[in-house]
Amino acid sequence: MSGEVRVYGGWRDDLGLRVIPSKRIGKDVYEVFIGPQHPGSGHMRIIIRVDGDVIVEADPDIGYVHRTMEKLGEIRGWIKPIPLFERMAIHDACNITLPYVRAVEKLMGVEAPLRAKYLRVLLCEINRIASHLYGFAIFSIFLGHSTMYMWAMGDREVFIQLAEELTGARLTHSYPIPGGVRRDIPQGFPDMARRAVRYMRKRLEEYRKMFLENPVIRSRLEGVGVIPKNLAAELGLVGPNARGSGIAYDVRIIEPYEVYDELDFEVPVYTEGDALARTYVRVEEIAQSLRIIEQVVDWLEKKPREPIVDESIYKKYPPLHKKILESQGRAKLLPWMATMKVPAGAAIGRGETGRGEIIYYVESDGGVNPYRVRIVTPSARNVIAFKYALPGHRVMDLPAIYGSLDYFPPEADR
Amino acid sequence: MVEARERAEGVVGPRRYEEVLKAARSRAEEALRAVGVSFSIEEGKGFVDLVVDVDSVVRAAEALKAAGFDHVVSVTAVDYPKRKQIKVAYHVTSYLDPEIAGGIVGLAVYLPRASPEMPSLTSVWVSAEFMEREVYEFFGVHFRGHPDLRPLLLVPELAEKHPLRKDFVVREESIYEGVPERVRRG
Amino acid sequence: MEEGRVYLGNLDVAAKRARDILLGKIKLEKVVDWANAFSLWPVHLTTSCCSTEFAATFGPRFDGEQFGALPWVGPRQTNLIVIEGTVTRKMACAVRVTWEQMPHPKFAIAMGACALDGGLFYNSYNVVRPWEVIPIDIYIPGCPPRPESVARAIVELQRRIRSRRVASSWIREGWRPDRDYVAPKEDYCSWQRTSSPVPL
Amino acid sequence: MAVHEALAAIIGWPPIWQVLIIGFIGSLVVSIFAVWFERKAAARVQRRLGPYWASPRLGGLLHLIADLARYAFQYPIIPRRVDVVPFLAAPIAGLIIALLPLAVIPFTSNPSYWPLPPAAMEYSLLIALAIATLPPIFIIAAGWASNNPFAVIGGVREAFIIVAYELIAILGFLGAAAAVGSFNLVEIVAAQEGFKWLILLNPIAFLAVFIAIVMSTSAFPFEIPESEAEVVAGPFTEYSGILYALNMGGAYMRRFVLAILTVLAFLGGWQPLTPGEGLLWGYILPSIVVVAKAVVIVLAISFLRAVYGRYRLDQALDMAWKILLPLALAGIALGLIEASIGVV
Amino acid sequence: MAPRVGLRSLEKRRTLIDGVRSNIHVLMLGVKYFVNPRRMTLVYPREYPKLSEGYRGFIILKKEKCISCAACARICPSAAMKMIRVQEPDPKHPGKAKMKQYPVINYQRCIFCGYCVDVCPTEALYHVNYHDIVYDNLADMFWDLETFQREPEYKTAAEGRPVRIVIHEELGLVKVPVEDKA
Repeated sequence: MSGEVRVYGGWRDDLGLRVIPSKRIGKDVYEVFIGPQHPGSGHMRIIIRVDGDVIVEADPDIGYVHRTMEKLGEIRGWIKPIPLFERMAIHDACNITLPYVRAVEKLMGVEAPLRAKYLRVLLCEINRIASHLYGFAIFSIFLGHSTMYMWAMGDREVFIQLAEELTGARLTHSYPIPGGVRRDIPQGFPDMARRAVRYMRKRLEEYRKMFLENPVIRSRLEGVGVIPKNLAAELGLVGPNARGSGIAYDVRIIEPYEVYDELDFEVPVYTEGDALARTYVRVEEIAQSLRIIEQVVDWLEKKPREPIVDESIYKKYPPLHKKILESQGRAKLLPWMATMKVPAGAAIGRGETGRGEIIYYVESDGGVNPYRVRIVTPSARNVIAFKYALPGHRVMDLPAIYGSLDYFPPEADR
Repeated sequence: MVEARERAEGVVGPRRYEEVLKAARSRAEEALRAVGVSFSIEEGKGFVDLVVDVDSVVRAAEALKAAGFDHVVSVTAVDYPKRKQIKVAYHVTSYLDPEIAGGIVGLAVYLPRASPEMPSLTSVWVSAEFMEREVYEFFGVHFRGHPDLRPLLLVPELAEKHPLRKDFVVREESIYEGVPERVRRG
Repeated sequence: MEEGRVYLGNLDVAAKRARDILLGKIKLEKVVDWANAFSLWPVHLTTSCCSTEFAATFGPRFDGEQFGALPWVGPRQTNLIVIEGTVTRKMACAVRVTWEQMPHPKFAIAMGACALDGGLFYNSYNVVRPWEVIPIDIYIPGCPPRPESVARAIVELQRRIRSRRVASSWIREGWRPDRDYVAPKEDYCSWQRTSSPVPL
Repeated sequence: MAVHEALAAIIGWPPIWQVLIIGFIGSLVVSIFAVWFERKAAARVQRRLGPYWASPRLGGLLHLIADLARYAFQYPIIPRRVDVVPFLAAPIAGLIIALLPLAVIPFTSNPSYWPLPPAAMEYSLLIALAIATLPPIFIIAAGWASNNPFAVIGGVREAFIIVAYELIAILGFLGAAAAVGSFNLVEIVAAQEGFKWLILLNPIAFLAVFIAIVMSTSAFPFEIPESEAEVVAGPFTEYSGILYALNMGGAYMRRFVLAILTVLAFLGGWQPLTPGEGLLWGYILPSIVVVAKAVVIVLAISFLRAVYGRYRLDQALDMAWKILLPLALAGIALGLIEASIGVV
Repeated sequence: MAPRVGLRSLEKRRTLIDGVRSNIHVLMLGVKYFVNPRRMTLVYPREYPKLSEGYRGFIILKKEKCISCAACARICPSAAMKMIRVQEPDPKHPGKAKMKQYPVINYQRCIFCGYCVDVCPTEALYHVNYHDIVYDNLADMFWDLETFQREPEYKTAAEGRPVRIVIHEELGLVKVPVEDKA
């Protein structure tokens, strides 16, 4: 198919720029740019080759939010990259930074105290629920259901309020530090958390009626974007996209980090593999995270308030820092942490974020800065699904599949 | 009843991760020995790297794929200017085989830093396609046989500079510079 | 051209005369400013991760629509662009083209530390300062800023439009007296995307 | 006194009163109220406040005036690659044609204020339906003239939607006409005397007509031509300023006109009020009753935005052909059975 | 007690009656919320949320406590905290000036992560618990030493009533007016 490429409707904008909205490539095959400024594409551009209404080939053109995380990770020392890597997906802050901190702890041979581990799991589960609700909100805007966007955003504010009481910031807590966490739970936190959990359980029932059972939404999702089990395994999809296609894989079960092996919860796995199955996996995961939060809050309430920083750091605390840790529950940092050295070696830290498994390959040459930080985020591994799941569907299915994959470009572009 | 269903589905219970890693490592070593590929081992915390040389990497990859490692978790490239080498490691694991599900094994290759080039493994693992494009634009490693080797994240003129190499220096601001004049006078 | 035929003659001249009569004699300036202040519709351009807080601003708790701001679809129908976070080298072209496509009078809010001076990515090779790409009215510090900060920015922008008559001055003089127009130093859209070579 | 009579004569003249006053000014006010209700009802269902700060006491009604004024004073961009004449003509013509069905709809049983001669009144329902099918052509023209791929896709989708809902709307109205046995709207209204409204007697036909109206003016479950997620703003992507306001206003005005037609056919037009003599009792009050009922239908359609997502194009067409068409035919059958039994 | 994998599957094809029933469910739910919306909206300029004491808002310096150790400038992830050298009268022998260095903050880059407040050995930096301050030019955001010690002028407190947000089991978020006009 060499054929001459006739440019259809190309124009020289007043910027003097040759902007081509769509190129005619074949006999009746057009290349349409669903560009970065498009309600159906978020911060990326999908170039789809369309034959009539059916997508023949999709080429995701990402990199619009590439903020050079790996290069900056190599010049900022060991503590400063924690807020840096958190900016990849700020509504899932604890799950994104915890694997990096655990990789550094593996290299340093430091172990966080048990209370700090429970606090980390608490914030990770709150962020998982907030991340799923954010995914629901964007997904329902793609399907045109603005009420579900507002309900999901509203209920997400309840969990952001919890995180704000616990850490002092809405989204970007940078809560874990190598060796522990930065704050302990305030006074009225346990029953506030239980109220939030009971409220969310009632709301999940109304979500099912308004969104999952809604005839319009159900007809848009059933049988759309089907990814069979072996294709999902071949493509290496992660998180709810894999568990929606029948792959029983969750890092909290494979490598139970922190205290996940002491908690009682289930990982939902559906076998259909279509957009509806992925959505149901996320709804079930919200319900399971609520169970985890209840168990963690009960444990934290019973146990005494031990220091939330590792023994090797707590020994070096001057009396002022110890007093603040008791009174305000705030763990102070020590000045040598800005330029601390980590013994040489290479480690892989893994964690289960809301969107799937994130992996940090951290290599240190014993210096002040990490020698190499390689980050593979869940959305970076889900991008390939656009190229192999989209062809064959209609153009109107693009938002349904894009939303069901819960793809977040800043996290994919790193 | 739940346990029965788990076994039926062959789902990995929460065993200690070390056992899973040991099982994956032994499975990979047997696969490579069966194919007759010589490899050396590089230990890492939470994973293990099997270093092979360039021309036998495709055979090793097919052996690992047959042994049950069905997808690539990350194509990790590290630049060693002192040893004039670039290490490209394919960290692979398995979804469908419950014994080794989750255990990360790395298939590593050392390439000369001047003109790094190696055969693309996209034919063996489809999931490596986008990551190989990324390593191509950040490190300049040319993958022979890759279906469409184009820059993935960067603007074309930046992609030629291969930013993640150690000689592309990004300067860190010191704690005294960048203060405007009216503030410095205090 | 005699005085009498000016209405029949050139369309532009007639439009200018009508504009002078409308804006000059009849006090429509206040109406124009009031209308632009209370219907600032932000265009749907998410530049980076501050869009999470921008979405929370238009959620039910900090309802952005109470100020009349309704995130709308295309650049042609909106008059506010909110730069939500980092603008990378690739995204700068999209921001510039969207800004060019929006009809006058249009306003811009830079949201988040990344949009002010690069925030955490101040020395990254792929990050551009948005105030080099388009003229910006209100800056919001914070990473990400709280939804009240975004609501406070919308309220400040509304008061600025009504007190400094920005919208009507834009229509009368065709440019913004308070903000010198920023011409792009370098053309951010010079790079051309290489399309995938896989033939059909 | 002469001025008074002249004024009454002018207002009393059906085309002026129906097309200009009810049509243009009335539907403009109803459209603004419908958009305000749509945003406020959606805000209430979504547990938030909705437009508020422009006029706190009025609940934010002035926000709509602000939007209209902003669009009026915005700098209309006419892109270079656009075919200028149809680009400018399409929205304006679409708006005018949308109001034309009002010229043939009777608002009173008092023959002196009928818009058409009695002989032509026999087919007023058919004439009104015929004119009501014209506006979508101008939406397609708007999409085609703006030479933007999203606009073209939006315009072609509008063409698909017309094919689906046209037939169902006509069959639905025929269901009402079959029950009464004549195409004369005045007789249809007269036959619904004493709350024997056709919505109660022939609900199937009313449901078919209601869904057809929702489909024709792309209200929520079927907002496919201007669906944001795929085609940016459908046929109106390239329009800005007052042209965009005309386009969006046109959709709401068409909904108001079709609602008036439904009121006459199914909700007993000016029923509780029997029009007497003179301008006030014979013409103005009955038309106010009709407009009031039409506003209720328009607000009901606006409420759907708060609870529904958006159907895919082929699902909407399947639903139209596989579910609504049999429904409309059943409506006609029910109408004929009622006519034979003599219920009406 | 350990985590397990739960296999589930969606119910099968739905009949037309299910379609009609779920339509009615959706409309009833919509009308239920239309009648009683249980709003959670903050009418912003009139009510503003009074955040908890631990909230990480703007950062203020207590100059007398600062021992100019530059730990905060070193640990700042976005290089927003810079050190400037200031001539100061020497307390030990009067009449002679001594060079002392103090931190100044650049709110264009500050990400409010609170590392500087946590690393300061003498608690010289502290958080104010409000955050919504906007600027209309870039120069004002680089605070010099004087403005760094004054708490920024909080316009919202002057215009509105403070409100505390409480999580409620039934309504989600509830606004509780705070009596004292702090």
